[in-house]
Amino acid sequence: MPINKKKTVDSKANQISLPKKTMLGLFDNLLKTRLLDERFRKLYRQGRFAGTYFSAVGQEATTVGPTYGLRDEDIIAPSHREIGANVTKGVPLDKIIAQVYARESSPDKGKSHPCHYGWKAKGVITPSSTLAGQTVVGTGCAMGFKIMKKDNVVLAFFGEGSTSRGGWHEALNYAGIHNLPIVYICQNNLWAESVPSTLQAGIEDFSDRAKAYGFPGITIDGNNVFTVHKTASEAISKARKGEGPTLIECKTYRWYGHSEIDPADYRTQEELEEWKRKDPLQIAEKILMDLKILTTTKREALVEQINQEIDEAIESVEKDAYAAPEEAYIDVYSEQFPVKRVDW
Amino acid sequence: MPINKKKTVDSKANQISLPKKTMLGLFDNLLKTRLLDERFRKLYRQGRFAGTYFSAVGQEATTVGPTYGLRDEDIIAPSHREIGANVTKGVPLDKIIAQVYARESSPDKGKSHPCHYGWKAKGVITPSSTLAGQTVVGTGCAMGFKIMKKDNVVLAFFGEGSTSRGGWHEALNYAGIHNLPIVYICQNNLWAESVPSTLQAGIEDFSDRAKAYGFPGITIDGNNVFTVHKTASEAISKARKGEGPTLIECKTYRWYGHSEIDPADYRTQEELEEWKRKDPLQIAEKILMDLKILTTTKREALVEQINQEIDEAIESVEKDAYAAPEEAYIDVYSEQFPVKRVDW
Amino acid sequence: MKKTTYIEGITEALDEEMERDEKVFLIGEDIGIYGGVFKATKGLLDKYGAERVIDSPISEVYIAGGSVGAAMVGLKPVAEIQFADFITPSMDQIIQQMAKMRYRTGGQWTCPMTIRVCCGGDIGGGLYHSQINEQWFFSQPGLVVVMPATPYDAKGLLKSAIRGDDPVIYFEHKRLYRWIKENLPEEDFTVPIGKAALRKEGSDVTLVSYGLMYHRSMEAALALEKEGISAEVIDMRTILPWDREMIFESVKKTSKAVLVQESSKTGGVMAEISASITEEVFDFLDAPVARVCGLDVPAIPFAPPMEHLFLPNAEKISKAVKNIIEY
Amino acid sequence: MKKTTYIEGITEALDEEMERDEKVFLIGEDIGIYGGVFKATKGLLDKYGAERVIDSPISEVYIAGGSVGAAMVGLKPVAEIQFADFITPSMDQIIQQMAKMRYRTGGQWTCPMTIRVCCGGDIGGGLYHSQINEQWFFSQPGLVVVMPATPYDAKGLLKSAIRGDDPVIYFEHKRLYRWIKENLPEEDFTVPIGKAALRKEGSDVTLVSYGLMYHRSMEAALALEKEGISAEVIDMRTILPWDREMIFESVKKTSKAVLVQESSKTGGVMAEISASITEEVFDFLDAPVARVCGLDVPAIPFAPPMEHLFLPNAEKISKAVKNIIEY
Ligand SMILES: Cc1ncc(C[n+]2csc(CCOP(=O)(O)OP(=O)(O)O)c2C)c(N)n1
Ligand SMILES: Cc1ncc(C[n+]2csc(CCOP(=O)(O)OP(=O)(O)O)c2C)c(N)n1
Ligand SMILES: [Mg+2]
Ligand SMILES: [Mg+2]
Repeated sequence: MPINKKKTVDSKANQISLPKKTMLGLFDNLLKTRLLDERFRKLYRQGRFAGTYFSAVGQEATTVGPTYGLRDEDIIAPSHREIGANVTKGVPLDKIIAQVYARESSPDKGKSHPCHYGWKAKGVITPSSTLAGQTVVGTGCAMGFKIMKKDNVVLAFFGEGSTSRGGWHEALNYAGIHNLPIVYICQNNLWAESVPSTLQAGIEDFSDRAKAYGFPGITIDGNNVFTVHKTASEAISKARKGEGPTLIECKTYRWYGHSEIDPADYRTQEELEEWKRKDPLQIAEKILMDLKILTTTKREALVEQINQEIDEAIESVEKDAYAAPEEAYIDVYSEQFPVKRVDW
Repeated sequence: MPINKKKTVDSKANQISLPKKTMLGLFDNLLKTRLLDERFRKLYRQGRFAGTYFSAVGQEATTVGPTYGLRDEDIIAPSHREIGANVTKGVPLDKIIAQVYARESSPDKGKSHPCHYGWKAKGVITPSSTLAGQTVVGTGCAMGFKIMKKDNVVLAFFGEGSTSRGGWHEALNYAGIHNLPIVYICQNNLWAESVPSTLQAGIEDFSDRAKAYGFPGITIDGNNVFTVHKTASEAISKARKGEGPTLIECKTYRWYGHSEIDPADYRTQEELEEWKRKDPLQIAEKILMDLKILTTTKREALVEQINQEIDEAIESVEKDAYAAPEEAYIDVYSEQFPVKRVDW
Repeated sequence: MKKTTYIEGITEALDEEMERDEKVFLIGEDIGIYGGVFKATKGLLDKYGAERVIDSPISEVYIAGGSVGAAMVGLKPVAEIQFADFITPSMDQIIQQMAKMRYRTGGQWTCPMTIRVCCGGDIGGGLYHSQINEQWFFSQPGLVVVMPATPYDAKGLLKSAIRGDDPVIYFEHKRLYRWIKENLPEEDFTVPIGKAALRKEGSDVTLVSYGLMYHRSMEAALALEKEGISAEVIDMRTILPWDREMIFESVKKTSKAVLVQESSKTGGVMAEISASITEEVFDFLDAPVARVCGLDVPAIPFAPPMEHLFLPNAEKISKAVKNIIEY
Repeated sequence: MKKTTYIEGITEALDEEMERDEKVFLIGEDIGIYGGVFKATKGLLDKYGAERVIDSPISEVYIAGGSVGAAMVGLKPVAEIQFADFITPSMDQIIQQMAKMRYRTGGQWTCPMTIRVCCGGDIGGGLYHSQINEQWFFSQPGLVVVMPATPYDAKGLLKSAIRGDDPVIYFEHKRLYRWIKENLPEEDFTVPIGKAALRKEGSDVTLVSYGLMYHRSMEAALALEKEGISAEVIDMRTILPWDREMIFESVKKTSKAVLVQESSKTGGVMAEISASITEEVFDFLDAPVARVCGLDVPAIPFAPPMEHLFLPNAEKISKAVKNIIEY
């Protein structure tokens, strides 16, 4: 089995030139994602919602970076760790929170599962739990855009573990043949639940998978939101122009367990500490402060403002009820085929 | 869509040094495969057996070459065009013919489908029709050998079209992680039924697919049986020593339709003619004659002898009957669970 | 009116719907230049171009799942699975995406698409070219499942499937492709999904079936007629959601039912029809509901004598009818 | 004797069989260092090493199909599918390879392997962590399908599955993992495949079920007892091939049957049991066979009120029993 030597991907972010507004916008979404995610973890521990919770803390730059600047009509094909894509795409906080709380006010009416966020108005597909499932469906959306000659794009997100799935292969292969307008973002956080990336593939860089499909694969530092944004934006405009797909592997790390019930004791404390030192939020903050775009005061104000938004949204969602049980019969089919109800 | 420029793979066979016995053995199997295959086509047109027939004429070197020299315990994981692997692995002619005729004397008792040859005594898996199905199962056989610490190997055969399947990806990915004792032979005959290889993948050389799995991929001239044998043998001994899998892409061509009912009018006459000039049998013959290993007389004698063997085998198989209808109830389960018979 | 085969009915439906609605497109293996392995899509590539008649790679996962995505952004995909035997790799996308899209998204996203599945035996296809597997989809709420038995229904049901807002698995029986011809109206028509067809009235027993088995049932009914047994023959056409009313009404009248199914007996569609008849019209039954089905073996074996033993036919159906008539 | 949970029964069976037969190995996601997401394989990596306890990549096609290959060359694979919801990608390998290997090769190659499938609802798992989908396998001859309801059976059936010569789909219900404890014998034992368990004798009605629903049925039976209704309770244990005799004998005695199933009603296993009861013991029936099943919606919704509505429970079962008792 080949050893996955942790190749350090140099962050050249200081050289990355992005408009000030973009940099602040990215930071804002990064911060919002972090604060909301940590809040969810706390709420879960307090037993305020049922089920489970998948934190993305530590790897937010991989979802915030590519999503920032997309159009409403562009599609996000997510998996289970894409809270950052939802925040950045502009899904309202109360929709995101209602989803986790499975309330009637959730876009899915409480039918799915926490962290399976989605909102059609902003082009985010409510995912299934089947890994890489939305990679296949998202590729189909891109095929649709191509057939309709629309210049929308699709961003498909997945972990490195999900690239072992057959459907993933079929989707990327198809996109390669037809030069579809899609960008594939692999969040390589080194682990798939308890399974290390060395047991997912005999390669070190998952971007090498693209070589099988005839389109570019790039490996980047996934913890620098500016690098991620820049790389993804270039791929997105290529895709929008009909020049085909790109696979971008973002090297990153999740700080907490796979879900909140996972103590994550399959990995070492050193590994965790090493990655915590590469906190995407702090990296972004430092760059902005160095560039004098951000000050501590401004940051504090931002934190306060976001927390207040979160407080208000939670308060409102917690007042919402679960859907009535009979909601179970709704949306099975179109109105043409109502479901027979059981009398019990 | 990338154009599949037909890269000519130079045949360096004249420089290939192989023992004389090996060269003659390869030629013998190549010839036998060709004669049997052309005979089957004729028998099919005469309506002597039911169903259909998949000819491999034109691409026999891709199956004869790798199989020659294997042990009985080594496994062949075939698809539908591997008559050459069966002949070369030593499956008796009457077993092969009985399979096509679906007689009771067929190893599968007439249950499967013509060209789904297999015989356990020689390690050939009777295939399903689901493309790349045996690639997955064959990889599992290799996993089994590794677990049992046996130094047997597996040869998995498939067309370029079959590499688009998800299961194919999962199998090769697994083999790459665990360095399994398996060699994957891709018979790239440019077409999958009517679909050109340019619509199967955005790459020209299907051996590039191996880059996604971390083991070597090689593209060779699939019409020179000596090149194929040499390349495959090296990969096989590597695999046997526990040094992991190889993907070998053999560029080749099928002369006739996908099956006997296909007029193959989706391709040009020129393309066909070009490839007929690269007839694997003639290439081998010329090399052997140049090397003075073969003479026309010897060849004639060989043809006669093989034809006689074929005649005898056909005569004997044609006397065999179909299995009784009640054979349908057999081999559903082990004896523990007999199938309830219907009274009709 | 013109004489049309079942497969021509399919081709015409595809052609007319593609003409009518530019959102309709086709994807599948060998459907383009080859026109489909059975020629169901013949001529459509020339007429509509490669963007709307897509020769897919050998990727049944993508054919199903990619179509789901295209449907979500506003197209009307008609995907083809070349043989029902090869739908197993699509199960993930059909069950977890296609059938559940509307439900799991709270009705935000829908999945108006059709998968044409070429299926069935009695053509010497052997283990891997004779399967149907309709029972898997029948047990998945969210899917619509149809199987026409006639050219008229082949055309009309396919049109309804394409025009509808729900995901449809459309089984087409390859034994029927060129077997029967029927006069079809020149003008546009559809066949409603969810409605069975009462093909023959009768008073002694109700025969329920679909696809090829409808024809075997009708053959049996005609033979029984000569022996003085009057069989009512229902062709279900839609398998899910099925026409409960027509079947129950018929059984109320005849008090006896024989259900005929090509696939293996255990766990098949007719188990549900039988169980439901028992549940709903038990008091009307004069004899146990009988089933005539394919054998409980892994699939249809290739060699002709075994295939013959596997498949229900008129004779076996008649025998079952007489058994319960004499009950 | 020692108090053992259902999941401990599974772990013990795996451990003892691995100890007994070095041909037994495990493959699945997170089964190694993590010991399985529910800890069913805890400790086994340490004890048997990474060659026999294989942490697989996220490759459900390979987990099933690779195991088929390993079985063919002489091993005894025990594969794990982490959630039944994720068995859809394995369908191709299960249906086309595993179930048909013996048949299509004329008995040359066999496939002695087990797939453990963690399944079921009532744990707040939502649409994609509550499925079972047992009906697909039930309708595929060549497969053996079991679902234990008790720790004793969990252990004994898994041992039989591993020791047998047939391919087995072993459903383990996650709601039962830690709910019930039972005293298990210290010595080696197995539970025969194909035999149901008569859990409670009764004279008024027969309750048939398996898995979690067996417990709901027993709860109903105990409650009904207090109201003077005597229910016989059968736990099927093996779903395919099922114990026809025990069920028919019981119905002959009680003349009434209520069949309970967690999965959606239409096309489920209980449709077959109902149809078969009608076919075989019609004359003994005093009322229509009734089914109490999951709702006909795409899967179990997440929010608690909807999950509650979806699932059969003791109350709903009792109501159905009273309905047919009063028939
Ligand atoms: C098809 C499928 N198999 C297994 C699972 C169970 N599962 C959920 S998340 C996960 C690990 C995913 O790893 P990766 O793709 O790397 O994403 P990450 O969780 O690391 O973000 C697994 C195995 C699933 N949801 N779907
Ligand atoms: C899963 C699956 N899908 C479709 C088919 C139908 N089919 C049989 S052979 C074939 C083409 C195979 O092409 P390739 O793999 O290149 O092999 P070749 O026939 O060229 O040798 C197709 C599509 C099948 N047998 N299995
Ligand atoms: Mg990961
Ligand atoms: Mg080919």
